[in-house]
Amino acid sequence: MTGEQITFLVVALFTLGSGFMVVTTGNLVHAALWLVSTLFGVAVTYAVLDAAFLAVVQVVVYIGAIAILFIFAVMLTRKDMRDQGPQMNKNWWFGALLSVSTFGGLYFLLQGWSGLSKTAAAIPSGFDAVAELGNALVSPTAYVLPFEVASVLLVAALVGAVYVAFNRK
Amino acid sequence: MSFWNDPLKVAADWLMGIFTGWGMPEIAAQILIGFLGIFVLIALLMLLDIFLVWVERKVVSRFQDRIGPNRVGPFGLIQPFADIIKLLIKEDTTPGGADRVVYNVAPMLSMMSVLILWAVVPLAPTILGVDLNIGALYIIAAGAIGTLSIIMAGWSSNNKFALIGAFRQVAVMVSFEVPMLTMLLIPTIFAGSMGMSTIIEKQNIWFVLFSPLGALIFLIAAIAELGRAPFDMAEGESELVSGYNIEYSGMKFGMFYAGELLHAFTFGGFWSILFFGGYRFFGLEQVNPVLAIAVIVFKAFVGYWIIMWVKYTLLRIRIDHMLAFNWKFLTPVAFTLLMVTALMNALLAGSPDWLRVAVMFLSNVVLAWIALEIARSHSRKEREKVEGVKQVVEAAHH
Amino acid sequence: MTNETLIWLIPLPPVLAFFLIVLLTNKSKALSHTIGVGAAFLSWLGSMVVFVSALGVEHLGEHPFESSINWLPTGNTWFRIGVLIDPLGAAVLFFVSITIFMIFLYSVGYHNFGQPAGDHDRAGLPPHGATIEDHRHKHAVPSVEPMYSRFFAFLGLFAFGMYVLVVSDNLLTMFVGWEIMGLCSYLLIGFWYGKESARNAAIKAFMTTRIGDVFMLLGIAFLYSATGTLNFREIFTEEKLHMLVTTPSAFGFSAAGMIALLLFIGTIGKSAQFPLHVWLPDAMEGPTPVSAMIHAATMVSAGVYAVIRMFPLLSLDPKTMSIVAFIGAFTALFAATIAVAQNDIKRVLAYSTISQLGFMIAALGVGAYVAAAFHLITHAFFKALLFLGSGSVIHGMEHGVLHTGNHHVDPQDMFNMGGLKNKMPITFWTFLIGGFALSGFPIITAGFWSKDEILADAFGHGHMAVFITLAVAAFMTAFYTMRQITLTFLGEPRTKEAEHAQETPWTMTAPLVVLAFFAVTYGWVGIPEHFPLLGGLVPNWFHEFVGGTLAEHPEVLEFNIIPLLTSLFVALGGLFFGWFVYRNVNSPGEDKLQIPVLKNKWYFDEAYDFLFVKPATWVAEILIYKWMDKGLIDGILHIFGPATQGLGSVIRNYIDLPVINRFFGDGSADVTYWFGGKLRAVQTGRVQQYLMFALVTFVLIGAALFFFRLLA
Amino acid sequence: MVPLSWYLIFAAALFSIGLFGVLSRRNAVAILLGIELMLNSVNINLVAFWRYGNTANMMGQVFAIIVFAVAAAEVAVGLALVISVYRRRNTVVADEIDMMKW
Repeated sequence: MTGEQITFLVVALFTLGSGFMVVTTGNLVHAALWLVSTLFGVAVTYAVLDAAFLAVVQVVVYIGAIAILFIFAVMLTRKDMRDQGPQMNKNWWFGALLSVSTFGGLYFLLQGWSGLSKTAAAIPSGFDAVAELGNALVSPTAYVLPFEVASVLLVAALVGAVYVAFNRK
Repeated sequence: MSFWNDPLKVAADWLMGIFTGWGMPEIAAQILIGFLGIFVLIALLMLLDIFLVWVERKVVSRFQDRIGPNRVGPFGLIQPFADIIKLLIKEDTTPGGADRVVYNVAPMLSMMSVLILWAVVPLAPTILGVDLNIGALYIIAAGAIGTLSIIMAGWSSNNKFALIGAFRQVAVMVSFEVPMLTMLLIPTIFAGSMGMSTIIEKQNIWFVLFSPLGALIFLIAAIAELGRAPFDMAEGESELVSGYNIEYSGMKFGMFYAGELLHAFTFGGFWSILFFGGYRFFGLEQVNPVLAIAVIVFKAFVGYWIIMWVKYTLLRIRIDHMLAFNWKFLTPVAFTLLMVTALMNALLAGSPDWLRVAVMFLSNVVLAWIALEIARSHSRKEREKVEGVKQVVEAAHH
Repeated sequence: MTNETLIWLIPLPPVLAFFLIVLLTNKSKALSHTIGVGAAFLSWLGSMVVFVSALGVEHLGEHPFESSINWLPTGNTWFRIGVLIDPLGAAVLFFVSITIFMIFLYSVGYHNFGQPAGDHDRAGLPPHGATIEDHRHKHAVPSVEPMYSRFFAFLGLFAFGMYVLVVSDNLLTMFVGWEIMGLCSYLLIGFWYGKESARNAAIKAFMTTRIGDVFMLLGIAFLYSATGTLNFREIFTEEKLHMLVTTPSAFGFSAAGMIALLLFIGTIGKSAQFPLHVWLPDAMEGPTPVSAMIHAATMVSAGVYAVIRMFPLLSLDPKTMSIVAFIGAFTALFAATIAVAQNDIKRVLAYSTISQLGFMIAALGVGAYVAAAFHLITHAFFKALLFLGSGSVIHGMEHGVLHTGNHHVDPQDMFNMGGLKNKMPITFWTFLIGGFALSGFPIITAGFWSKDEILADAFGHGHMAVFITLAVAAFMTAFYTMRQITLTFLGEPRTKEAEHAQETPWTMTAPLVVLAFFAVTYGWVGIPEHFPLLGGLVPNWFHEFVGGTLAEHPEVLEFNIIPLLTSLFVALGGLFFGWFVYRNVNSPGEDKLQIPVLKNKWYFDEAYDFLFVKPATWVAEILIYKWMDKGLIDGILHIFGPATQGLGSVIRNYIDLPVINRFFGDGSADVTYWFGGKLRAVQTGRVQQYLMFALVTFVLIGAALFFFRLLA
Repeated sequence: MVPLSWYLIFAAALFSIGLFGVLSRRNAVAILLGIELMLNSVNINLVAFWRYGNTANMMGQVFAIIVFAVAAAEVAVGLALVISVYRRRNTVVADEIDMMKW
């Protein structure tokens, strides 16, 4: 049990716990806040995986924008500030069953896969992940096309969202 | 002598010696030293914060043609301590029906969002918390946490004014993050890195000369981030009785308040780092880290003073005007500026400095001029529209 | 910037100007002509830089400026396009850029920039003039061209085409430029599309040149299939040329000869050689700058330039050479004869252009490579000068017309002029210089040297027939030139309009002066060494320079007195007679040479009309349309109709309705309906349940697959 | 040293939790929350594979970023839909939004 493993376990448990709260807690604003903590845990996981850039972007995009958006949405879609009634639909047990079976299936498949126990090689010294990522994102030989497609998607989503949510007087 | 060249390292080694001398494992010792460093930094920041309260009150009183705190101690220097004590011994109320946990977490987050910023601030060539190679983004990330704290505070205190204030504030912050991030990219383009220390080292010529417009937009976005006047609609006393932190009392309110002041000061510091060469001042920083710290603190104070100046000079802007100003004016200008700058930088790569400065500066000026012209014509149209309506209404009245 | 990059950039400004004007600045006349002239200036500047640095290079012929890029993937290789400036290209670029720039400048004045808009001008018609009123008495002034901006846009595109043609290093891009010019000539000749005649002229020019172009394209295709490349320097290598000579082709020509011939037909079309010359005189319907553009600077020169380019290929087959020589010489004489009888000042120049081009072609035919290039350039200068001069004259006449207000007077008819010498001095002197250059006035004018060189070459290479024909043609050239000058400038004004003609603005006269300068001086760069007295005073730079283009340097002929005397005689004699005969001829009636056959251009238009146009119309109208389409094909179709209908009804009643509809159609519908009724309970409209169904299915299928894989 | 399997199982667990949320929450916004969780678990996998595979090959991080973009788009559109549905039908309960049925 090395330090890294302890760190990982702590982070993972924290993340999973808050994730569980997200899907179970009755108060939706709390759910959104728990989502924030889950995402924060994921960001920490990225940091543990030496993907500092992704970690920060995770914080910026998810916590800074998406979570806030959720809170807004939660507050915009209720008449008063209380959540009335149960938060689970009537066949939630089936959903639980399915998700557990999904996890079981995934776990089962993972067992069958070799290279599970492989461990990470040390990052070569002087390897600037951010610069590499930047080059990969814009160099035509690499992923400029997916990148552009994603940007187009964002624009389309922006316009669509504005159009859909626009309140015609 | 060696201590003065690299105080952090010397101190760290000394402590490391002591702790290991006590038979503490290496790792633990390092962690402990790290915590100590953080603790010291935060303590100093808090002291500075207390001082800032005094500065703020003095400056505002000057602006409003008053004397300001002048009873307690010389020039009222002890006044803030008195305030602190007052805040500490005040009753710590929690409104009924408030969401206790969130309600109590919010102020901490608010303070934290400011304090973690200082992890990436290089005080001197050798004195900086951590040299993230994504420092610029880190600023925005911390801002995101601040946003979160505000909405938490607003929602949890179960008060419609607080909620409205929080909504407005968050809307403003989320929107103004966009031009701010864009402007953070401009020093990044020049320095070729997001790391604060790299950005400073690359500033043989202050980046403000390369991109005055960028510096200006950054300042505006920063003020909006801070929620200070003219963008302080969130806590408009007359309309919202001080906005999201209305229900807070005692030291919790104090944390919001101090957090805001320190935030302003911090952004003054970032402004100086990104555009005014940070701790660099004609090789002064090479002489001695202390001088470097003095330089950057001075620059930060200048930035802070400018922010105060704006705050106490300008009037409050209506919320929709704020957002419209951001989305319809500031953000497009910022994007255009970013494109222009990137293009220029690519075109002028390798050309002599004076040429780059000249071309960049001119392009900035031209862009600003065009933007202002467009804005002016648009506002003229708006005004005509409004006046047309007014005349119609008056005609109806008569 | 290296010369290569610069050469790449030379054609760009005009085309940019074209798009800018068409898309953005169409509204503003000032902006448009600023952009247009500015673009022309830029190209001129670039060309000058290239030209000067080309002068500096030793043996430019062996290693010219060239650079090329991959363009089209052809199989596993690339078709490369690029730019090439060798001595010939440099020399041509020189005059092309200058003349184009001058013409752009000239157009500003020609279209009356700065004058008020016309009272009843309409787009597509020449401006009729406007009446302005100052201190309460109104008088007519020329009015600005309604489609001013468009004109500059077209000119820009035209210039682009020419530059492309000059700098390109392969036949394909050259052909592209060639065709761009074809289009622009169509647009510009038909610029005043309101005029019936202009429309017809435009179509005629387009069609006629198209005939040549088709053959040229054939030639290019043949060349490419034979050699696998279109790059000049790659074609003109020893083994390629040898291969071309040795491979036979149709009509007893070698492949080289055939290709050369086909390309040459393209030239016949483009530079209006017999028998495709008919379009050029009609092209006079366009505005005068266009005439100058087409007849001097660009299009016709392009034809000759193409032949000169392909000279190494051309010179391989004696048959082709003789054909070329014949056509050239014949055209020279033939056009000259027509020119004698024309009264329209611009038509005379048009025919003289045809005949001068004939000179060049003939020169090439006799193998006088340098002489042809030389005459091409000098001719470009003085012909541009003459056209712009004539434009200036017409413009001055229009002033007169506006003054008298009598719009029935044709300002282009030389018999309405006369005595303009004092009215428009600058125009007169420049025109005089141009005319003398055209008729080869000895020693001073450029035309003399080039024409003399052609004659000398013809004589030296022993083509007597060609020599004599050209000599006669040269005589007539001088004759009708002098006739023109006499009728236009000398004597007394024959009409009130001529009396009130006046000098044109500086934008029109300045180009005249510049071109006049070149029309005189340019000849001195090509004085043969062995010329008596003058020979060797100035080194025969041109021969050295342009001759360097060819692989083996063309030898310098030894001097011979006969061609010299001939050219002296024909030039001076022609000029004298021209003046003598016409010094006091005042009306077409008194003109002895108004012979109908000449007047009507040897009835070529009528002949073509009878031979080609009418039969084509007949075939289309009567044979194809009436008989074939209406009678035969429609008749057959009309039979199909009822038959199909009957068959269709049978199928419908006995197969479709009972079997298909009843059984298959309704049956399947019923089945589907029944199933739908049973199944629709599944569609609850609840997203989450859908997702659950999907997941269950997914899990089941996945499990099944996994399971069986384990079994297998 | 943490073996790869831990990350994968962690991601799988997070995914299942999100799935549960998607399947069994009543509130449409909460369903979107679940979707966020699932997307994040995918991202964890991507980054983990990048780190444990050849770090010089940036594909993992690149696609993680693209997933960010997709998530942002999805949230924007999804919430817009929820809000407009709320405006018209005055409910955000997924089961009550079932006009699209027989």
